[in-house]
Amino acid sequence: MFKKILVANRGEIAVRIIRACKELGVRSVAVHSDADADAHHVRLADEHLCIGPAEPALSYRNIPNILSAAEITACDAIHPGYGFLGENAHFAEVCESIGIKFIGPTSENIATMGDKSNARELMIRHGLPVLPGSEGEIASEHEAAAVAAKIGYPVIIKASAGGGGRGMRVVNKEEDLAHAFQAAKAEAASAFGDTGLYVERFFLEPRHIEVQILADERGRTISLGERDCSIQRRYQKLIEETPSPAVDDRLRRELGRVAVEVAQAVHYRNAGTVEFLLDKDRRFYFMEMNTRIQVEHPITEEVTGIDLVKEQIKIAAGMSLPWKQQDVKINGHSIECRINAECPEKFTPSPGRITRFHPPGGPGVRVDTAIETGSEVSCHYDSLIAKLIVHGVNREESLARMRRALDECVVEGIKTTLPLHRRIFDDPDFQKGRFSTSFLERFFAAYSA
Amino acid sequence: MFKKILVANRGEIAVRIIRACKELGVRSVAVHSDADADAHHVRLADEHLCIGPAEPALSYRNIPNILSAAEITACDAIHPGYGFLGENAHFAEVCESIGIKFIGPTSENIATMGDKSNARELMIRHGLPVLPGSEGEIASEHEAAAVAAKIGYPVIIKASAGGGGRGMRVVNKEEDLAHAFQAAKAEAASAFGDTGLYVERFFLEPRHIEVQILADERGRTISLGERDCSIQRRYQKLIEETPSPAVDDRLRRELGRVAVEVAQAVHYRNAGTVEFLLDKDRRFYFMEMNTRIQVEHPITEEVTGIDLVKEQIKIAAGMSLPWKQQDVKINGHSIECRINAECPEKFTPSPGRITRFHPPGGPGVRVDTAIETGSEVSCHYDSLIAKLIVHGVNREESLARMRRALDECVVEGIKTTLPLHRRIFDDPDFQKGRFSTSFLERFFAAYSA
Amino acid sequence: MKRRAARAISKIAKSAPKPRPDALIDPKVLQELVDVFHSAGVADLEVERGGLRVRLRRQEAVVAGQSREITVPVSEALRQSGPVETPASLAETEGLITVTSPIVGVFYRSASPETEVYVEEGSYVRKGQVLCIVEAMKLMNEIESEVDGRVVKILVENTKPVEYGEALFLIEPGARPEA
Amino acid sequence: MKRRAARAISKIAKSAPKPRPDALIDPKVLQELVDVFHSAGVADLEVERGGLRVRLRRQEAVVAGQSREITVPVSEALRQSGPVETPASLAETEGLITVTSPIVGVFYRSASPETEVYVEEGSYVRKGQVLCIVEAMKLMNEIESEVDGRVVKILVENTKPVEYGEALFLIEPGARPEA
Repeated sequence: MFKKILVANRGEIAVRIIRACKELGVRSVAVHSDADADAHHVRLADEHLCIGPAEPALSYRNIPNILSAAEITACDAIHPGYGFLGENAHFAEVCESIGIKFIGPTSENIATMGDKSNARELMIRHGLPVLPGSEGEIASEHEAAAVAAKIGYPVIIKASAGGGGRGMRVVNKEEDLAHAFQAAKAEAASAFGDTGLYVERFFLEPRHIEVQILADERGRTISLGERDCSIQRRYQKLIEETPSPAVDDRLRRELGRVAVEVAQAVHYRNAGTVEFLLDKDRRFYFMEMNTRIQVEHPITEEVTGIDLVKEQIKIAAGMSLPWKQQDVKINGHSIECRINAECPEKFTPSPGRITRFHPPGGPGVRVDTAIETGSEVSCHYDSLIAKLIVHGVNREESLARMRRALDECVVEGIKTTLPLHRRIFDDPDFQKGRFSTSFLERFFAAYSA
Repeated sequence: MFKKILVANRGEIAVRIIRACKELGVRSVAVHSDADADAHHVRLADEHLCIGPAEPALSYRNIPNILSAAEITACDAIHPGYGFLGENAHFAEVCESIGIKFIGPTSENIATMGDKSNARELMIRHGLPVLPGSEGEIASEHEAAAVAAKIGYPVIIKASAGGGGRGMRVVNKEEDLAHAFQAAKAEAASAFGDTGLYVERFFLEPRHIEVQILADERGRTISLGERDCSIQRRYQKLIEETPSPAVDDRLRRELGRVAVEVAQAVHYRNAGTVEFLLDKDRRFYFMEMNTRIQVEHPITEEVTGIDLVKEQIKIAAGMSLPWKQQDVKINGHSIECRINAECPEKFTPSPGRITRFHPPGGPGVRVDTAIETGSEVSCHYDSLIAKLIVHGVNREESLARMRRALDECVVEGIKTTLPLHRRIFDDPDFQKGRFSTSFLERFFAAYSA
Repeated sequence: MKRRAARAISKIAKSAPKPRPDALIDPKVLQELVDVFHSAGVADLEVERGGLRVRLRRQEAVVAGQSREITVPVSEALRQSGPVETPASLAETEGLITVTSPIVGVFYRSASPETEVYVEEGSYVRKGQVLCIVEAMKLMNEIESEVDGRVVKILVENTKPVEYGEALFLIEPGARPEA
Repeated sequence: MKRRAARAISKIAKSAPKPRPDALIDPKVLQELVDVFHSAGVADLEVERGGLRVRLRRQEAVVAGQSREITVPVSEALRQSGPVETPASLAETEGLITVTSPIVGVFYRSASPETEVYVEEGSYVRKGQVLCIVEAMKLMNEIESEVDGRVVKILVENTKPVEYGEALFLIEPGARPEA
């Protein structure tokens, strides 16, 4: 096992990783920006040091300072969390080259899966289900039109280097294609410095279903059930649950099998998430693989009883997975709400000082957060301030428990998405599990009507 | 299901009951003393009203005011929690007589089990294992000496109406018996107004093992595993865990079977706990039955996934238990630490204002509390301010998790038992699960040596 | 019965002594105000006179390490004495006596729907005279006046439920009918 | 590197200068108000007189929306500027310049163990002159002085690790060797 791990992140995920270190008896080093000198992750860690000013590019993304910090504190491993350097193949590679273990997949895994059209091609070669679309990148709008004619409208144009909805365009008919292609190209160029585009069939009312996998360094790979992340706004997830109301045992096994095949196709190591689109006829298609721990990992922990972050560390330290696939049992149902420091109607950030924070508690309630009363929410960073996670014997108990937890939760001094979450939990369609990725859009339309 | 439940308690257990009401969609009414006007249970409940001054006898034990409160708020049920009216047969009887459902066992159950020597006799009649001792109460020190000579020294003299260690005396040899008998009698008279005493064999280094049971109104009775409550100081439990390190599957089945027989012997209804003494040779003896929800109930909830307080309410509302004995599965391991507002060395109460409270969080951590930053801990009430509960895949993970949670937990402004808990978790014998009810005594002796 | 103990806000007019010409306010004067403020057990004090305005507000904040010094004993005492609402503090400043309910129950102004009310606003009462009934568990509990005086205000409507400590009447003690 | 960013406590000179006639308020008067305020244990104090209004509010009062106004700007500014330790605040009050580490690494006072140190306490330096090396990832980063002046204090021991923003030197700007 490692002696000391540097946690190259901040906020709730840094706290989460430090907790895992403590439970494993491994020392932890927090790094922080000037703005985070009093942050919770800094107080929790065994050691800490400042790595730069508030701007993420100069601190939490500052590879030289982070590696120096690891060196002078004699860390033998680095956990990148999500965001910042979470999926940075170069960073993983540098860590590998100087003998500091990067707790995550190989730099090659990250690079392969980071290039979306490349990953897609690879899946096709392995005979795995991908969305109908172009084979690799498309060079021109003419090529795009040919692909679209073959797979049928509507189609979606995506940036190969894409993420977070940027560089994406939905096209409903041929005459709109040329303009959309150019727009997506320009956006991709400015957002990612990479104009590579590809085309896929666009589905109405799909679900976003993702499967958590774990693979040890010997290649043993298991799936840990799915997460339904369909409640999202502009590709930002707001509520996640597991099991999905749309997935039965048979489909779960099938999803799990394919997710493991995806991982094995690239000799994947450590924790990862395979994202699928599930259409109305319960057919599913590979979308992409996230090569990091995800924000919503706790719901999988709740229903499997497996501590994913500790497993990441144990795998990176060379330990074998102690479970076979048949040992993984899904127990009950879990939901996560992401509480963001945002105006609940317009999603504009709401930084400031939290004058009162009262987290919910009691049975089946877990809170992952780095805030407390008096914390300052900085405009420099992500607006996620707390994750409320509940676990119940079934979806009904989970829903009632989350409704209760949302009512108990008090955040004063800034605006948060709490009121929005409460309203969603009152929605009959949501309660019945009838929703797709377009749920929130319709929800807002109905609410403002 | 009930329409509205009056919660006749305060502190964390009142909050716990209100949470259960919320998850069941039942309205809740908090009652409170003058001193608790701003208490957390008052803020959480749907309605609330003041029932008397700070002194418990005039408010939380004030039966007329509580029943009036139930009447004017149109409650159809009352949950008494633990302490106060939690095991008051008279109160349960009055509730029954005026048509307000008492959420708990029948008044007869409470009365039968409340008389310890009576309960013991009953168990003997049913052929259940009790501690070797007198049959019923003993009238004189001569009778006590005769019993002691038969069962062998050391023996313990106990008050029939006893609890909390009062009216108890351990006697090692015959010449000490007369004096101990008179002392126990005087103590029982002043503490309980009842001089009934009985004599039992006294065991060195026993474990306190109790079994949670649930019985519905049709009499279906199931056991939900044991709790090891051996870490106690003068009969006040400090740390509880389940499963017990001293109980294997076979012993667990045996304990569960006997606990169910005990309950059925008195036609027990609702939730209850059968307490056993487990000796070094793994023989167990019935001690008493607690006819209420217990402080340490959460650890059973964690490993079974069953919400005991919601089950209490559902049973009282006439619903059948949805589980058979074989449906009850014990999942992983759970520990509870009772954080008291007390000086950790001398256990003297430490009332005052809590200037900062930072509860632990993250995976496998549950906090049951009614305090927050700014809360006032009153000298009028119990010193329990928070229960930290952890759940892990096994005892090893549970221990590491609790150690981590204890480190994270911050209570400023008053003294608490947190430092003591941290020290106990560092103790090698405790870590190995090697302890008995005399653990803490020896621990303190070693510590102060 | 949804009911929150309201924070008493009382306005006190005190003749502030003349300040030194060079000072904004004489610290001694301010200290006196603070003392009055504390002993008054109010949440907010505002004094304005001749262009000088002073406002004091009770600390409600919770700051680590500071709260003990800040906590004002008076507010604690008030809280101990029950859910004091505006009438109670009025009573304090104007010398009125508040009759509170000693039990939880239903407030009745008369012995039965057919009989006359015990008292009206303006009624003169004698010590020991019944003011109302609070019914609890089918028992009619007569609430008596503890003083001779005049009923200034009846604070609860007939047949409404009352909690422990709830203010029922304001009595002006010692008042007698004019001869 | 076990290192807590100490809260900078800058000492404000107690000898308040005589107020200029155009001053907003006599500092002594204000100080008196503040003293009374602190010992009063109230949350809020407002004094208005002749067009001058002074309002004092306790820091960290946990009231939604108010905290920003209460926060004392100095401590806020200090926090923003990084883990400033006592030397930095000394610098503020005494006109010294603090040279901080722009990177994370190991502090060396000389180019190699064999060579002489770049500067000593008391050394006069020119703008652009190398003060030390901070080694990061095997790279030697020379840290230069941004001003002409005198090295008043060297704050870190040779070969010790330093974090970003850590104070390395105190320089008295403009100081020149006597002719």
